[in-house]
Amino acid sequence: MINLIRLEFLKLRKKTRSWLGPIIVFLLIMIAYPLTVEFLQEKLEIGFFSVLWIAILISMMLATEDIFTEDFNDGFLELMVIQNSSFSLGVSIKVFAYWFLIGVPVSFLGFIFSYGTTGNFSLSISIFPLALISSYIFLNLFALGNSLSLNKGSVLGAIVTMPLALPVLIVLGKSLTALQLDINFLSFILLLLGSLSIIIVIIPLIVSYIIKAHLE
Amino acid sequence: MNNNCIISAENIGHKINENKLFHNLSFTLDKGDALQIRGKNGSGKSTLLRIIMGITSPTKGNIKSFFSNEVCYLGHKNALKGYLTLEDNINLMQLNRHEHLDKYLNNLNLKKYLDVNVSSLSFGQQKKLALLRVFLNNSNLIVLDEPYVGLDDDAHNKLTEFLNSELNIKKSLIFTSHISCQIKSSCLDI
Amino acid sequence: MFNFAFNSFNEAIYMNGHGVFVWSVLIIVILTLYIFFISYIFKIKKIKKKLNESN
Amino acid sequence: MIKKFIHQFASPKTFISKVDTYYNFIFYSALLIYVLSIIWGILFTPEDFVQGNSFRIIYLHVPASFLSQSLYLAMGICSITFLIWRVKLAAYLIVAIAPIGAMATFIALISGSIWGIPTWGTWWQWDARITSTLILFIMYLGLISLHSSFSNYEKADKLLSWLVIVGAINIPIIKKSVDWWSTLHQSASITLTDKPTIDPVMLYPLIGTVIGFFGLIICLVLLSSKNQILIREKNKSWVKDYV
Repeated sequence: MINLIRLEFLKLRKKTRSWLGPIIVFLLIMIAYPLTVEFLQEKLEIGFFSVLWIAILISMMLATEDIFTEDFNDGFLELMVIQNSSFSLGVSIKVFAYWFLIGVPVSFLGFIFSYGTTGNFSLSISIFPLALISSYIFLNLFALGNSLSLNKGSVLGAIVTMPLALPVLIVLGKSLTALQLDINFLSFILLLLGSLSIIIVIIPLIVSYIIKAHLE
Repeated sequence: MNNNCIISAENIGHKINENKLFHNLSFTLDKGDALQIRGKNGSGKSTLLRIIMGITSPTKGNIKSFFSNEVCYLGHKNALKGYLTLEDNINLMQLNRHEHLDKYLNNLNLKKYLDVNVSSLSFGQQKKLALLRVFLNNSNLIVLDEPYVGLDDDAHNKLTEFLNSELNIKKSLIFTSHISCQIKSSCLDI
Repeated sequence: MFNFAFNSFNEAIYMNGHGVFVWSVLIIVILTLYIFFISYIFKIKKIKKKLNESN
Repeated sequence: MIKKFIHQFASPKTFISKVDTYYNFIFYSALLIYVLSIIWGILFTPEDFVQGNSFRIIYLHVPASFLSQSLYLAMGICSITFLIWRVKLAAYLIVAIAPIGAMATFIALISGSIWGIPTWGTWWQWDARITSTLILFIMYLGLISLHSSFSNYEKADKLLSWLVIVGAINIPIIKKSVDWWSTLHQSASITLTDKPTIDPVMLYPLIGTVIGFFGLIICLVLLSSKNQILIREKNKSWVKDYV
């Protein structure tokens, strides 16, 4: 299994566009945001977190653009299916690799940008775990979308699975309010962690069924 | 049914969107036997291979397989990553610690390309690289889809020789090919 | 229970200024239902015709 | 056992012959009930003293929004049936229901927002129900576009039913979370959720319209699934006999 993770990283690391692209898009959105607020720079933090969550959502959507497509096109997925080892485990390892190379840096950048914008260190440091968990959830969901629309273009998959990601956005928005008012912030983290633990188990299973249906 | 049987198919048929590909196919494959599947373009040779490996399920009939470890499969898509070097691709196939790796790299004239990106290799060289998976296999059943396409005479002979030696040690082989070759095999026409 | 709610026909159309909303919704609902029914009946006819020709 | 039972009764052939037998009866009785209840509701019920005459939109809006959710539920049941027992008819039904569900959701959204103008003074509110209905609408559109993008129907059926199931799990979650979110941003306007206690005089025609609309939608589903069956099974011998 360690070997599988290593190989997945090897593949992803060499595909610079796949992992650097989403991070750059995230950076660009974060830079573009203050430019749109014109001269009222002191009111920057009002809409900042909404933009942050949406930027994470968009960059995760871009990250999963070809998560399975390439392996599907060159026949790698077929080999994975006929191997004896569990296919859904392979899927979850893949998603983990993507999260580690894209989700984690994006979350860290989110922390830096929120510290830069709000100047509130304790608030910004709490953004970090929220971003980590939510980016993992988004990656799982969009991986599902990508598997559904394999080789039909990534936009279709994104449209189809975007509604599934909306509850997470709502929870993120609400947890931020809880953070600012300093009330039971921890329960939101636990809620997100709970849903993440369910998603981590279920999504790779469903994705493996879907990919098998594709290969038929 | 004897113990030697690896795959037995009874009256299997397959159709896509009501288009019949083939129907009422029956065959058995024993250990140490080779089966060549012949047929016109679009007659469903590749689909039959996928049914044998269990990726696709037949729409009619049933197929039983009795092999224990995984299949060694090489299809039209050779599962190589163009943006990785040859060495990394061998890593990816998990063959990098194989004892005979060096021998076959020399044999197939691939040794000098180890640092080259696979996308800059020629088609035949890529095919040879993909065939490494076959040469270094450790499974009882080898399934090949058009293995001879794109190979030069040298590699062609080496592959035939290798497959014959595998059959001698009681491994089974299923392949599709247009050309007749020097492998002692029974034929299945679809 | 079955008393006509309005004094005159014009009043029923006008509905104290709310008529425009009620009637427009009614028209939209009827129109969409009508379009869907017609389109499906038409599609089935087309398929049957095509199948008949091929027979 | 169950599989055999389902397969026997869910063959497209028997389905179509049943549709042909009962279609006219369902259609005309549903149409009669619907038209009568609409006339009753719009012209013969007393005016609501809070909302005025615009409350009469309820007779058009409520059946549609009720159906928009039940149709999704029906699709979910069909997907499970398809994935477990491989009943082809269930797959045809999923594909047949999706556009009609989108239509019902569309009617619910449009009639709701037109109703909103006189009662709330705004045609859109990011209220829990409206938002989740909008998301439902988008999901229907996504399902339709997903299915239409595949040329291999059997593959498309499988993928579609997986998506329907995942979406079905998600719909209560969306509803719950949106509810939760809108309580924080509580607005002063009247929401759809706190209904005025409805008078029986207004309730009876409402029940009538729901039943009538339900019947009409069932007719649409029957037509659309008949269409789907004819497309998909056009090479079968029984279809040639039938036509």
